[in-house]
Amino acid sequence: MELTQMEQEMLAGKHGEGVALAMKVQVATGEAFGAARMVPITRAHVALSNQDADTWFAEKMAKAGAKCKIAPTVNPGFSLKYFCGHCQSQKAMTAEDVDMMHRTHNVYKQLGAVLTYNCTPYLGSNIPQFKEVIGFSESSATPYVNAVWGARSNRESSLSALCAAITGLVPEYGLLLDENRKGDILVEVQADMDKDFAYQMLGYMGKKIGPGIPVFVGIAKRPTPEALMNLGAQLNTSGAYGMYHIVGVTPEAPTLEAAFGGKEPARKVVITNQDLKEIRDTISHAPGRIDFALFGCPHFSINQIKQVADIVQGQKLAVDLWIMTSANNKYLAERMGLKEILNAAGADIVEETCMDQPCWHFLKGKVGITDSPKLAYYPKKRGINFVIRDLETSVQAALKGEVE
Amino acid sequence: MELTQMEQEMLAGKHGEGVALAMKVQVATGEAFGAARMVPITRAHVALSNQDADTWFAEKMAKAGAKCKIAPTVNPGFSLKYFCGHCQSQKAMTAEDVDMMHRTHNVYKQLGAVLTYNCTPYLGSNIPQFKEVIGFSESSATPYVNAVWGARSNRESSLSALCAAITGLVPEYGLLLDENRKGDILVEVQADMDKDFAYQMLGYMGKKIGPGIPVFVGIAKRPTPEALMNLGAQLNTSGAYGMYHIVGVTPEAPTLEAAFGGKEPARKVVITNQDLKEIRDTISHAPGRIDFALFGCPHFSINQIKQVADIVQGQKLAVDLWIMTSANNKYLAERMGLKEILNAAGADIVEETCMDQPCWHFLKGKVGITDSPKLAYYPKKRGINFVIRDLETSVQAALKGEVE
Amino acid sequence: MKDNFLCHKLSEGVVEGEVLISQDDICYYLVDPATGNVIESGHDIEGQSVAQKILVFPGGKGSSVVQADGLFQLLMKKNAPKAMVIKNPETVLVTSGIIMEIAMVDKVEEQFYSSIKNGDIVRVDANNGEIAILRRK
Amino acid sequence: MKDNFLCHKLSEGVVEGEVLISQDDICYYLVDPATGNVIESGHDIEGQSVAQKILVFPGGKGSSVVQADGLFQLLMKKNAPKAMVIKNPETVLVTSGIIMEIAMVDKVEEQFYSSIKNGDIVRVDANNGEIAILRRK
Ligand code: F3S
Ligand code: F3S
Repeated sequence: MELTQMEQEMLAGKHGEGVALAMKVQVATGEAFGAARMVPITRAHVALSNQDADTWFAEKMAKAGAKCKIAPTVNPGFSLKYFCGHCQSQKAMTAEDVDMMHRTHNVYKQLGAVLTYNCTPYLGSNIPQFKEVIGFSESSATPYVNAVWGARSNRESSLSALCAAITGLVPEYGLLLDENRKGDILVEVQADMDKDFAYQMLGYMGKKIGPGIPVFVGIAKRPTPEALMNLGAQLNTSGAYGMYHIVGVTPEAPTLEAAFGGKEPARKVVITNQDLKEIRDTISHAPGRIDFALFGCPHFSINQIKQVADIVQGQKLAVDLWIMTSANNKYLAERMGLKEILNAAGADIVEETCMDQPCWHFLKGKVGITDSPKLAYYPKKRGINFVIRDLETSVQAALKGEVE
Repeated sequence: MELTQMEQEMLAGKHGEGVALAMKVQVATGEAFGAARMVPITRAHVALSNQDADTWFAEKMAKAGAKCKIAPTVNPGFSLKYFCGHCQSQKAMTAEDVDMMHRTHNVYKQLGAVLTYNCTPYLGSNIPQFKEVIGFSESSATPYVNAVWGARSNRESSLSALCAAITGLVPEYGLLLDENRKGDILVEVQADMDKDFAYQMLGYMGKKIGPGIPVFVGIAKRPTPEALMNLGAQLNTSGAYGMYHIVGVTPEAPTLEAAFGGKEPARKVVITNQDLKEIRDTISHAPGRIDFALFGCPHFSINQIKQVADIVQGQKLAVDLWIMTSANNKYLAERMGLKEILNAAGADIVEETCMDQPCWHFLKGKVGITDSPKLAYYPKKRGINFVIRDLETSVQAALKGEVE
Repeated sequence: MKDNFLCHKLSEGVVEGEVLISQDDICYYLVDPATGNVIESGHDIEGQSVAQKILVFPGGKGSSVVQADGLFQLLMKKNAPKAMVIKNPETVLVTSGIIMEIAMVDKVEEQFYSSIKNGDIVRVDANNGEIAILRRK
Repeated sequence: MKDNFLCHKLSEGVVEGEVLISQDDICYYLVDPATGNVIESGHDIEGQSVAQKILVFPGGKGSSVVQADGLFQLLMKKNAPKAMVIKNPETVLVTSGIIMEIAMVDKVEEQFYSSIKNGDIVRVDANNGEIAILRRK
């Protein structure tokens, strides 16, 4: 890689040890991918996880004196305020769990991050412009910023995104270069994409779609932001995708030709209603009685919160129901009267919390219902199983305590 | 105009009086502009003003039973929470002023709006996709959503945007049609656009630029979101613009040819450093002693709040300094430790408040400093005058109590 | 001299009144509701009243909010113009006119502009797309 | 039979160890840190341990967060693979490897894949872009 004078100085430690460490990682990455140079970024999102690797690395950086040159937004850990008052959860958490969240908070504050604790920055707090070069981690975020906003980001890890925030640079390779943003796989969607939930299932077809950049055709109606959030989140649960095209919708795919950059598709895949139904049944726990409902992986939008409130209004839930979202959406829901409706039904809004956190350990051994395969995927490890259904069916199930 | 069966029924009152009234306004508007049909929208922003016309019309709608089909985000009035505790402001406000804000809040809640009370939805709470058809009011918002996001919105008034939110439709004319989005005026920017403030002044050149769609060339570096916010806000203070292009930056202007759609520019304008300096001196109050500083018209971003905090950190302000922003940015500033820094210096963050509201009447007869010509423009009427300088100079002036 | 001119309806209404011409765009917020006087400093009709006039001007300017509110305030005080004859229609001004039921037209025959002066009495029939000069000053 | 193969360095390191081949993409979060055993149900090496192996697989999958954390947990328990030989490098896996100092290569000569089986002992020299089969099972 060719480095500028300034970049060489950064690597050599003239701007502090933290910057040097970040540069070292980024130069090695650039060399692994054959990047010719480093380029400046104007935004970053760090998918902090409040888990060991991440906090270890952030503390290593902070100790080395690093400060973010580009203040990144960050993912959620769990809300100390919300969970430390709830005795079920409190009993299931260890002192280390609570301490870890404090450590995470303190180190990211010290590094100068924008402490959004939200995993859908691409819907609100951190939205790039067309062709803006950025460093985004968080699996649902990179496809969204690339495909929907037309920005340029590689699929950074939380660690490499933190390096980018610190140096203000990224190695130029992969999705930063126009020629690597063209489609590889033609995905003909014959399934009815009438609900946002259909995009959860479409996204979960990673095994059938295979590696490369998918180009979706056959999607007649512009998908909602929530549908596109679902698509990106699940694509990266079932595989690893930093980019896709939807012909006629995403800005780099006005036509099929533009999406493929004139190339022939390397592969063609057809997705039918049957495929979507089969994948749902494969990944879903068997229907029957449920113990709770959990939504918001990725974090629910205010529209989704309203959808749930509209369904439960004036009724009583048979089981607990939680919606994870940003602090701002919780605030808006309160002001708009939605929180009152939800609380009256026995549901609650949980701010700034990820489902893959120790605060949910109290659900161990239980069966929940959710609309998100990603939400269902990780907690298996902790012995929490989920029936997967569309949002409306899930909420109805929570009203009854069971699902067919 | 040709209306569908459904639209005719809406107009005829079959979906309630509120919908019928909204349709009547929209059809008349469509006919005034030669629209062929109505088209559905997927987002709306209502620039509620907490002023008579607006609240009168919203209440008229609510009384007629209207509900928003597309829940719009809304502009700020003033924060009852913030100002009703501050005796200076309280003394200057009348009971009617306070009552008006309650009325505004209640009617928009009843209509089903997303109560964001923020005038920069295009930076966070309500961001359209490329080519999404939407109904946005708020003068700084329409150029931003059209130019920067490549969405399709006419420059709605708060009243017509509310109609659009209620019907879920807009008449198709003007900027909704590709052929009307092409540039008219070539604006060659020879001035140094090195600070976000330069875009305030560039935007204020409306008289020189004249009516039409400006195409800016000569802007080398991608402007920040704050710069583009400034540009749009001031373009609509000095004139009426729903769209612009910046060649090489905005998505519909990859090249000069694309920006003009192959046409010749109807007019050419050159903007120099001298122009920007002259306009500043024309609109600015004479330098000297100042009584206060006020920022956030449009609402400040978290980055701008951080810029101010970085300047005042560890110092004491000679005069009051307020920053207007969203409740969410205030929350983030608090969590990030920026609010503490600002408060220690004697500055404060005011949430969900517009500068053109009665809560500021206590400043009557005083001279302030600000970075925004729009902020300075309207309060003249209330006998509040402003020196206009770039942000850093303004904050430094607030530290000293005067400006050269 | 020609007295009748074709034009295009923006907002319905049929009214008669006295002409007031402005070469500058207008922001109704900088018009005093109590008098109808333009208070924007440097405006070419600064100090003159738009109340009950047939206001002939290029178009609107200023934030969408204040434009509608300004017009509404004038209307409440009965100091709004009777009709607006404009050149550059845009949504903010036009929808405000429609909602507040003030006659408004554009696309007037070019000759109209050289035929009128302040104080002339004209009749604007937006519904039929006609302006007639009734009396010259 | 050929024993030496060219490859391309992703993350530096020179190590020897036993081959474990997976045809499926791997998410390290669904690998038990205490044993190195893959616990993802339906995965083609479910129940087998990646600990101290030269792990040959197509690429990573799963959220960027959990990929890095999973690998870190394995590393802390000394149950991480010694090296990763992959086909589809992506940033998440590669930067995790670099930061955690685990040797990683891609672009191995195609013949390599038909020459090896589970249990073979190989030497991965990422620095010089070489893999050698030292002992076949
Ligand atoms: S970060 Fe968000 S996307 Fe799911 S795994 Fe955690 S809630
Ligand atoms: S709405 Fe916002 S842009 Fe200024 S005039 Fe009010 S603060």
